[in-house]
Amino acid sequence: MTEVFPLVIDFLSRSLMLIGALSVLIGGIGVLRMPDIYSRIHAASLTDTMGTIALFSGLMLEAGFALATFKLFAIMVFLLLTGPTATYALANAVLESGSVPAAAKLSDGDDFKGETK
Amino acid sequence: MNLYEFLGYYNYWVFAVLLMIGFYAVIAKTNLIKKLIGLSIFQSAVFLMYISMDKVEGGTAPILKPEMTDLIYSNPLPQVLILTAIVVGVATLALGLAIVVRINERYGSIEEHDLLDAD
Amino acid sequence: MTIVFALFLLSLLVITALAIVQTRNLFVAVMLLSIFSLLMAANFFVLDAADVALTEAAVGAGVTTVIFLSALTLISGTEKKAPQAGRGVALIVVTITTLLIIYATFDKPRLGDPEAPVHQHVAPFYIENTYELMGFPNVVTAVLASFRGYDTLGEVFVVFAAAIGVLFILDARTGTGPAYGMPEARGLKHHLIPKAVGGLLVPFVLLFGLYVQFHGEYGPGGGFQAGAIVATAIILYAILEGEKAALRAVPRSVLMALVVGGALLYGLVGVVCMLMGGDFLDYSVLLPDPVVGRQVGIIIIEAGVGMAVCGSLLSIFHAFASRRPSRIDHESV
Amino acid sequence: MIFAVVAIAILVTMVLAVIRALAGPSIYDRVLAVNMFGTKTTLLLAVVAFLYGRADFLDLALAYALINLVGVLAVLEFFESRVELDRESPGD
Repeated sequence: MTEVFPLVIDFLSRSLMLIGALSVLIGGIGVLRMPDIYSRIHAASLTDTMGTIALFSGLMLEAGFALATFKLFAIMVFLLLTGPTATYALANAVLESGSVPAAAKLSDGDDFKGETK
Repeated sequence: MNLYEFLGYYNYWVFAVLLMIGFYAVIAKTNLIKKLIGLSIFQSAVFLMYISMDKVEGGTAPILKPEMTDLIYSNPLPQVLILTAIVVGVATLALGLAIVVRINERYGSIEEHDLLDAD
Repeated sequence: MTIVFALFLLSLLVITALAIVQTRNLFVAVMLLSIFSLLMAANFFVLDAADVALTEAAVGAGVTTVIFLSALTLISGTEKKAPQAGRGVALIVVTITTLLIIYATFDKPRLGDPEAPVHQHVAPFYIENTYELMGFPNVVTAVLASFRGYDTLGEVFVVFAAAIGVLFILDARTGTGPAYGMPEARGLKHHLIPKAVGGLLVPFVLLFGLYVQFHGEYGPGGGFQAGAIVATAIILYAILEGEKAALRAVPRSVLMALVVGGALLYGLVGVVCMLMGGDFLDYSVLLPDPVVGRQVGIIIIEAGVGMAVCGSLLSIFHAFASRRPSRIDHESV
Repeated sequence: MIFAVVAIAILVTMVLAVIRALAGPSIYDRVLAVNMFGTKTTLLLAVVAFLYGRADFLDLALAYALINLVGVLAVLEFFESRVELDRESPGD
């Protein structure tokens, strides 16, 4: 049991870090490839949250119980607070500037109908 | 000269290119803010050269770990020079911006040729 | 691994710099400049300069962008089309000089060469003796505050002089001049979520600033970084609640006291050292135990540096941000 | 090894974000790219701290996590004040 435990932790932290790296990469591709600003914000913010949680959990498992773990946790919490706030403020500013989401143009009976970019 | 040694000069090439990009903005752009931005790129290039010089192969940042005796540390001296220069750089940049703001209030433009025409 | 980082980060640096120079929209240029600063900080960190990276992070991410933006509020945001004359000559000059400098770099020792002349002079002395003389591990802080204390004193006075210069040029000493009547409090009043989260963040940024100030002997940090971080916290407060609230929290008189007091504190420590029989800025005479004396001296002058930098950056920010854009009639000039 | 892989993934994402920042097209795309670039720098600094075996340098990533919001909020406030100014002096 005592020999298996570090191996399990190691495997867990590595797979978490890989998941984090993968979602970060997917977010980057999404920001580059998505057609309009709203879907780009969507791609960036979702993968940011997922990538941050996975990557920092992996790093925390790797660091063990130390001061570094506390710092990693603090960084994670602050990133999770500020990231969505920044994207919210940005999306709000885009909406106020009068740009219309592509999805809203397709559905009918919407408030946005009739306004075009 | 193998590839690794060749790439060891990459930092200095980037320094040269950045330096000259900043210099180009200073001499060829007529907008005063753009000149200031060029100046700060120029400054950053110098920072990059100093910090490139401090690196020692296989070294680590010069914050000592007395319990580990076999560590190599990078050179602290260029770091000290650049650390203070960054803060001084922002302060002097603000001084330049203040002068540009006053020029804009007096002449209504920050384009070099407009200013030369106005005088 | 350093080479891989360098290939990515430095190439991005060049691309970003080209885009900054090329764009006509000054606002876009300022935003790209903040990416440039992030890349620079990552580069510094990869090249083992943790303290410098922290300084670039503290200054470049917040203060520089904000000062540029508040100056742009007072100025037109786009660059006019310039006459083409002289551009070709400039391009030729720049290209030739670039090639010459690149040719000259082959005389330099390559990156990371331990035999390079720069590593032979005083650096080994600093690294070997810091722990013995100062009793703390951060060599950068030791060199900054003690071995090269004169140099840092000079830098602090340059920051001080620049802040005073900005205040005089913009006529912002008291904030009551004709250009400084604020019609109403600005700020992100009606954005609930940024205001709530940002307000939550301000005390943590302040706390982190104090941590960086007083942990600077043991990890990356010190007065310069801490001053910039604390200034960023107040700037964040000003963005969220408006200039007036920030000036109520930290009035101009306090900022002036910080700037002058910080610079004076640094100089005074040097004078006290002389009065107690040592050289200027030789802290070992301050207390019976020379090592503890040096530590106390370094803590005091780092506090002075932090105060001066924080006060200067905030005075500069207020001088720009609370100024009213006065658009004079172009024809009457 | 794993840290190197993660670091390279983050570096590639930084390249993609810079491409978006340069391509635009709207100013908001650039703000998004800058914000994303800031987050990626935080992640990169945290991973590199582990890669170099100096986990005590996480302070840097912490600094970015705290300070990054300031830039984005300043940009958005700048937009607002700009709109107000244009309303005040429509002839400009």
